[in-house]
Amino acid sequence: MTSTTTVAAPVLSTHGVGVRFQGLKALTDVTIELPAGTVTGLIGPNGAGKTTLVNVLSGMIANTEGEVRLHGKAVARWGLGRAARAGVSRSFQASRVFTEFSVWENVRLGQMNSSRDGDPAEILRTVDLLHRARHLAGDLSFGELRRLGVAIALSTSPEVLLLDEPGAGLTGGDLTQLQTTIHAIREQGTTVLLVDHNMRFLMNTVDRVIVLEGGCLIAQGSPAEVQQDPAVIAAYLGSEKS
Amino acid sequence: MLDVQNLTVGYGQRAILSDISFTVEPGEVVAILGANGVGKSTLLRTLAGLQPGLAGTVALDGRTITRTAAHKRVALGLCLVPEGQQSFPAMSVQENLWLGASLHARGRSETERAVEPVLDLFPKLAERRSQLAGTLSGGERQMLAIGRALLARPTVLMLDEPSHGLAPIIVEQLGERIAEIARETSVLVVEQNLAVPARAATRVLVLDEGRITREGRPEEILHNEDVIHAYLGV
Amino acid sequence: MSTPTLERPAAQPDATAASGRWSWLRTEQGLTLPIRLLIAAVVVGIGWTISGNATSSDLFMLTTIVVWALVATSLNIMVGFVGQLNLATGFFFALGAYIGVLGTGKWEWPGWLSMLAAIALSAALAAILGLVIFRTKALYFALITSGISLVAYELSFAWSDLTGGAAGISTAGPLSEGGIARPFDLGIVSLEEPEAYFRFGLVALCVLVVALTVVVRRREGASWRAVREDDALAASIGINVARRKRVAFIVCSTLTGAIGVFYGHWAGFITPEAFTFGDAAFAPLAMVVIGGAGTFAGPILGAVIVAGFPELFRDLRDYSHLLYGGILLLAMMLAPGGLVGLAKDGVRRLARRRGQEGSSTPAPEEPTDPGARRAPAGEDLP
Amino acid sequence: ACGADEGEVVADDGSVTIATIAPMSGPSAVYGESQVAMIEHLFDEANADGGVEIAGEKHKLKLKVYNDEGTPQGAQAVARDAMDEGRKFVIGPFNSGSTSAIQSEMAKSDAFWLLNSAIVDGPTKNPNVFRTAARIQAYNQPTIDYLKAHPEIKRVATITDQTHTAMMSSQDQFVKDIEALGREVVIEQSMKLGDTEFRAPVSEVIKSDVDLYVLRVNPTEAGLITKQMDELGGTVQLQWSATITNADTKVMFPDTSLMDGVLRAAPATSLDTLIVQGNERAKALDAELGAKSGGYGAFNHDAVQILFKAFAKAEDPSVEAVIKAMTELTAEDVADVTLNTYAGQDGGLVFKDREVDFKGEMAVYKDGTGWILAD
Amino acid sequence: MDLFLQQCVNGLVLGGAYVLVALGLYLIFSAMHIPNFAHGEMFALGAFLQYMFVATIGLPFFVAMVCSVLVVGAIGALLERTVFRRLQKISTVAILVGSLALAIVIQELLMLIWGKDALAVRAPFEGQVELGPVVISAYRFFIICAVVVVSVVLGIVVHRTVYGRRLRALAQNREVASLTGINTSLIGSLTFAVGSALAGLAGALLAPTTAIQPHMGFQPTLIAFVVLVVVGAGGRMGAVIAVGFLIAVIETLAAGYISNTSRGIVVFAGLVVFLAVRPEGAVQQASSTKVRL
Ligand SMILES: Nc1ncnc2c1ncn2[C@@H]1O[C@H](COP(=O)(O)OP(=O)(O)OP(=O)(O)O)[C@@H](O)[C@H]1O
Ligand SMILES: Nc1ncnc2c1ncn2[C@@H]1O[C@H](COP(=O)(O)OP(=O)(O)OP(=O)(O)O)[C@@H](O)[C@H]1O
Ligand SMILES: CC(C)C[C@H](N)C(=O)O
Ligand SMILES: [Mg+2]
Ligand SMILES: [Mg+2]
Repeated sequence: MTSTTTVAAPVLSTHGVGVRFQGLKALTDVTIELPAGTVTGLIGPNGAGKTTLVNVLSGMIANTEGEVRLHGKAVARWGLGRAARAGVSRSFQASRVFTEFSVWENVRLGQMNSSRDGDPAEILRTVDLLHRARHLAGDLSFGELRRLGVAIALSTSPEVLLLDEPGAGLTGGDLTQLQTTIHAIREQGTTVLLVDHNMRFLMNTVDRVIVLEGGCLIAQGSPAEVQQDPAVIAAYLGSEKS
Repeated sequence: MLDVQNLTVGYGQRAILSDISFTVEPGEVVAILGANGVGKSTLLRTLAGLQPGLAGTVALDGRTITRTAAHKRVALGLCLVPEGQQSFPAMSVQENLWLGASLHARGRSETERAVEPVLDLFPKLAERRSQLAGTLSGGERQMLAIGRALLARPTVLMLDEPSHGLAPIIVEQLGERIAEIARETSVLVVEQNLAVPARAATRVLVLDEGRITREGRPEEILHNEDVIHAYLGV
Repeated sequence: MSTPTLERPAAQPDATAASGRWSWLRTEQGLTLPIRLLIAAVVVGIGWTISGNATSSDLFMLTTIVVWALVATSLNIMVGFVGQLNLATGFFFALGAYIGVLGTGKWEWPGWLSMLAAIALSAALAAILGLVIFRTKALYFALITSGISLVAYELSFAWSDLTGGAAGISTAGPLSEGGIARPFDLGIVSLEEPEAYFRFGLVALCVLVVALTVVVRRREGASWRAVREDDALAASIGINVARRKRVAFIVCSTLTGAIGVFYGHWAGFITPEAFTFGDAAFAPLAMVVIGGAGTFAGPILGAVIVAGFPELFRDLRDYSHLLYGGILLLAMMLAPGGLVGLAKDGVRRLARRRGQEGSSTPAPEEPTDPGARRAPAGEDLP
Repeated sequence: ACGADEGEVVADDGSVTIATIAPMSGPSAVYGESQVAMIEHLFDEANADGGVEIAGEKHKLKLKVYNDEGTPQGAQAVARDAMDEGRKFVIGPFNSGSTSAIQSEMAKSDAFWLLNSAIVDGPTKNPNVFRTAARIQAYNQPTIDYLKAHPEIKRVATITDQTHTAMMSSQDQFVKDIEALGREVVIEQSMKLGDTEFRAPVSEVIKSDVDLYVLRVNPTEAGLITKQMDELGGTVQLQWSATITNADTKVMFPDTSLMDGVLRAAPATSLDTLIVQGNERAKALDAELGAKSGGYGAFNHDAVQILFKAFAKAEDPSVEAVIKAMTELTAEDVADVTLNTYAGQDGGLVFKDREVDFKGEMAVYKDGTGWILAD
Repeated sequence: MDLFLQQCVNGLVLGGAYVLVALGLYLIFSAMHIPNFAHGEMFALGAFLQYMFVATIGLPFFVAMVCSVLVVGAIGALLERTVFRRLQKISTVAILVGSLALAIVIQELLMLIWGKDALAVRAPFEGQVELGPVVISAYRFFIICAVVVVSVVLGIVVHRTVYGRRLRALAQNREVASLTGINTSLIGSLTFAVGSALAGLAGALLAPTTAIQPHMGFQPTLIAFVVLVVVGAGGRMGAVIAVGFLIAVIETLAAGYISNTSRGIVVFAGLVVFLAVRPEGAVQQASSTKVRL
């Protein structure tokens, strides 16, 4: 694993971002950077604010404090659509696909608004869904749905890809496949943020890890460093570190 | 306790599970393993009465409940925590829990007392007591769902992927807690995260192509090469 | 993973390079454009012949159906393809009808000028309304658009200086001076006889449907359908959801306004009672839903039922509405996907039965629709 | 299409089919039913007598009812039906809205149209459309006359149903006429069909010290206004312009004393006032039709009788001949068959520009008796 | 000033009807997500039954009222089991269209049974109450009081009792509700029965003050939907009551001070503007974070 940071400029970053839901602070003063061409892991206890951070980065919800920067410039009127068109794409914690379109069409829909017009077959192959291309997305099984969700996000040829628990509910073989996919797109220069609770999977996949707790950034560094961090062990990992 | 005989379930014409038979004895923790889409959830949903079976019988404490409505099965002590971290989103955490307790507790103070142990079990929920369930994080909602089911005082508790979306430390505690619960309650748990069955299960069933293909003690099954390969990966 | 079974014709992964950029969307309903045009031509031909020797009351009914089929087809853009419960139809239909009748009857404009005015005004108003109404969702959207239609209805009473109020107005000019309805002068054609109206309406309907079949398979239509299915997901792949909705609303409303102009001239006399909530806003929605939202034949079938049946049953007097309401209710309860959906199901079931006769062993267990059963109650009001 | 051959008035079997367009379903179906009941009754009478005389020959009459549901669109649909089926004589439509909607069809058709109740201006501009119903002045003039006789009434308020187009269009003239008498019209209100809530306008009237409140609305609404006036403790003198039969009053008012002293300015469209005046024919009709004669019983009766008279005078059984005969009918000709008295115009003719001159009158409701002529 | 007060009171009187109809609809909608456009027909049915029991059968007014309410409730439950349960499985649009079709059917049946004339029932007591400058009929005053009492009772039931909590649970997740031991089928029918009975009660109460005719339910249904939307699905019972009265007062003031025919425009234009400003109703639903697309 090439974990040492090859000081790349951050593609997407947050500066002092805070999110408040009627009195409850879900995120407090979070400053992170996603260096170009790396896979960053985002972990933290339940309710730490991981999904909220992904939502802010992808424009889905508005941050109440701080700013999100794309290539160093603060984004304005950020929204899901605008973010996607600017190259920041995401998958959803509960998988979402266009159920009434075929798997193939789902990918084509994803490509519709991107400048690059890649081969859908290639994308489907990376998530091992090519053999299902003709099927309605609504007919897929749970695991396939999750992979299609990733494929849709991929199909927009994003510069930054935000994956919220893509591995949840997947069995071992599928996880290996997912890992391969993530590494493949990193090689193509895509920057990835990965949220997952499966430590074995996550730590083997990412270059860097960011840890949130209670809405605050408590640690970041290489997987090895973070796994040794006592605060992280206490708050999150427990004895199960692998 | 729970006795399932020759159960066949399907959607429309298509059978998903065929001829499943197994029993859960008091104090047992039975874990069911199986690949995505083999029908684990379908099995639990059928046992809970949400999904009609095509053939076969289900009995609880010697009483046939094959045709009993879902809510009556709960009253009889058969409880399911469904997958997908479900809650009553527009009610507060505590109202969600009160509802779970309303089967046995009467009156406000009694209800509040009944809820206490669950809040102790998941302190995170105690913090969020009056927050609307719909605004909880995924993991918090999962805790809420489990807590609500516990309040119904089940004799057989069914958990569909309880560790889904939970942080490792919570999963660890969950395993312990399940072992604890099993002292009074039988548990039937569907899992993909092997940590839970490894810690708590007394017996493991493997579901494949609509049938039970393996059955045994966790140390036998979980150390089987094929199973490790299929479930752990990476 | 199980072997794929080919249940429905779907995408051809290998054929993309050869046929044009959007060919991949030509997958679901596979009729090619020439065949669609041919069908349209045949329909027009049949209509033309029929109208030649139909009685004027039959023609009246047929034209009624065509008018509402046009409205329902336009509405289908919003309801069927973009998935928004639009009930503002009544507003734009009334707007067009009043502009048309006032134009010819009061201001003595040529028909095409009224038509242009109605189109421009509808488009402008739809664009303005489009800025606010999409802030609402689901039932709230249905109600804000209902409100718009209801205001139009109430206004057509209250603004009686212009609309003639409950007394109505006519293309014949002031009715108190006698008067025969004036023709609808469209520049190239001038419609006067009932047949002419019917033929013109029928051609317009065919053109609209064919055009829609084309649009729906293009980028715009694909975006609409993506928005219908999941707007957050659609946005996350870069579709400008707000703009797509607004465009669809403007298209739908402008078409409805234009049809209103046609209707006003054909009827020759209108009163606010033609634009009640039930008749002008709700009925088109019922047509779309009963026929089958998101299909091309659905709204037309729906118009036949919703607009045609009351005419057919009129002689039953006391029982006519009862029968009509009963049929609507039953259709809704028994054909969830609309009549077109019902037909498709039937065909599919037949095909499956035939398929099963062929193979002796049951088909491999194919996971179907795991998404459907997970939808938690109450989360997705359309 | 059944019935007579196209173009022929008399069918092969020697019968003549008359069409009537009326609301047989929908909110105004009561009117349609009574219209049809009266026409049927008179046709039966005539047929029992061997048929109605047309140009010296007796013909059996058949009635064909077209249901316009009381809506403009419905009228457009059935008017076309009637013309398709070759109808040459049409009574109706009942409602003004329906009548306006098919004015164009009337003008284009070669049929003879007889408006028996609709009071809109316009249709009778066409040479084949006659009206036996009163003109709007029959509803307005009695008020003016009454005001002349009652100088104590100083302040007047009106509420008008927008659906009554003739009332709406005569509103300005009506107000002018009242003000010409030196009285003040303090409030002019309007309402919409289907309104049931009148507390706001009624309160306004009560608080404005009005002496006479003129309700130019349908009976249902007039009834509600009357009740709500009572509820709000108001004692303003009410005047209806709508006809309601004595029988219907009992249905609408569980407590008919509320109606005591209410005025009504209208022609005698129903049988009631005539019965009180001792009209034998009206009594007989009432005995046979009862509630079915409805609020327009007298009107419908007279329309059919006038048509019969014109049939009798026609030179041949054609539409043109009937039109000619109709034009030439004198008041004397019809005096013995109609319930109401039709004044002669232009040297005794019933019709001038195809309209009758038909006076309204002021009636008053006496609890226990019903409508009687007011002084 | 007197007139203004009088008009406000007139509005409250009208509001009584709106509130009762809206409360029933609110109950059904928020518990079962059924936008029932045939709800107004339950109102009409209540009035017709009241007419039947009082005028035809001759029962005392308040006995008749109890009977009407029970019958309407039973019919509501029956409709839930036969029609709505099925429609609900299809889609919200199906409920919308289906319930309007049902409304037509019920109206026509009412017309077949009771004819086309407007009917009336005699109020159980007469006389006026004078409150300072304002006059209100004793019976109307009674209606307002009855509405307030019924609303308060209902509010307590829904927000303070186990039944109410179960009801809301059902609304939010039917399946999990049954897994929590709630008899969803029973509660569903019961709720529909109670909701319908409320509309029936409104009909029976208002029978002496309005024209009883088959189409009388349409306007109250529309207003009830307006109330529902303004309050929002997350709103509270108290808000339904307040908004119901408020709309009626606004409507009455518009009728009194602008013109009688402007009342509809004011209410519906108000609705459009309101929704444009507050797309989720007055009470923002806390559970849904605003998603930016
Ligand atoms: N709309 C909201 N209103 C109030 N609180 C909210 C809202 N959305 C989220 N929260 C709270 O914000 C916190 C962070 O939630 P978030 O979903 O980001 O957690 P997470 O890190 O993704 O957790 P998990 O691993 O369980 O998915 C949680 O405590 C949650 O209860
Ligand atoms: N409502 C339904 N209609 C038709 N098919 C269904 C339905 N629900 C589930 N299925 C199918 O039944 C099979 C079993 O589904 P089930 O949810 O029980 O699997 P599972 O073992 O729980 O999988 P996972 O691990 O992904 O949760 C799958 O193929 C699924 O696609
Ligand atoms: C005299 C009128 C009240 C009769 C008829 N209803 C009309 O519309 O004109
Ligand atoms: Mg999360
Ligand atoms: Mg499952």
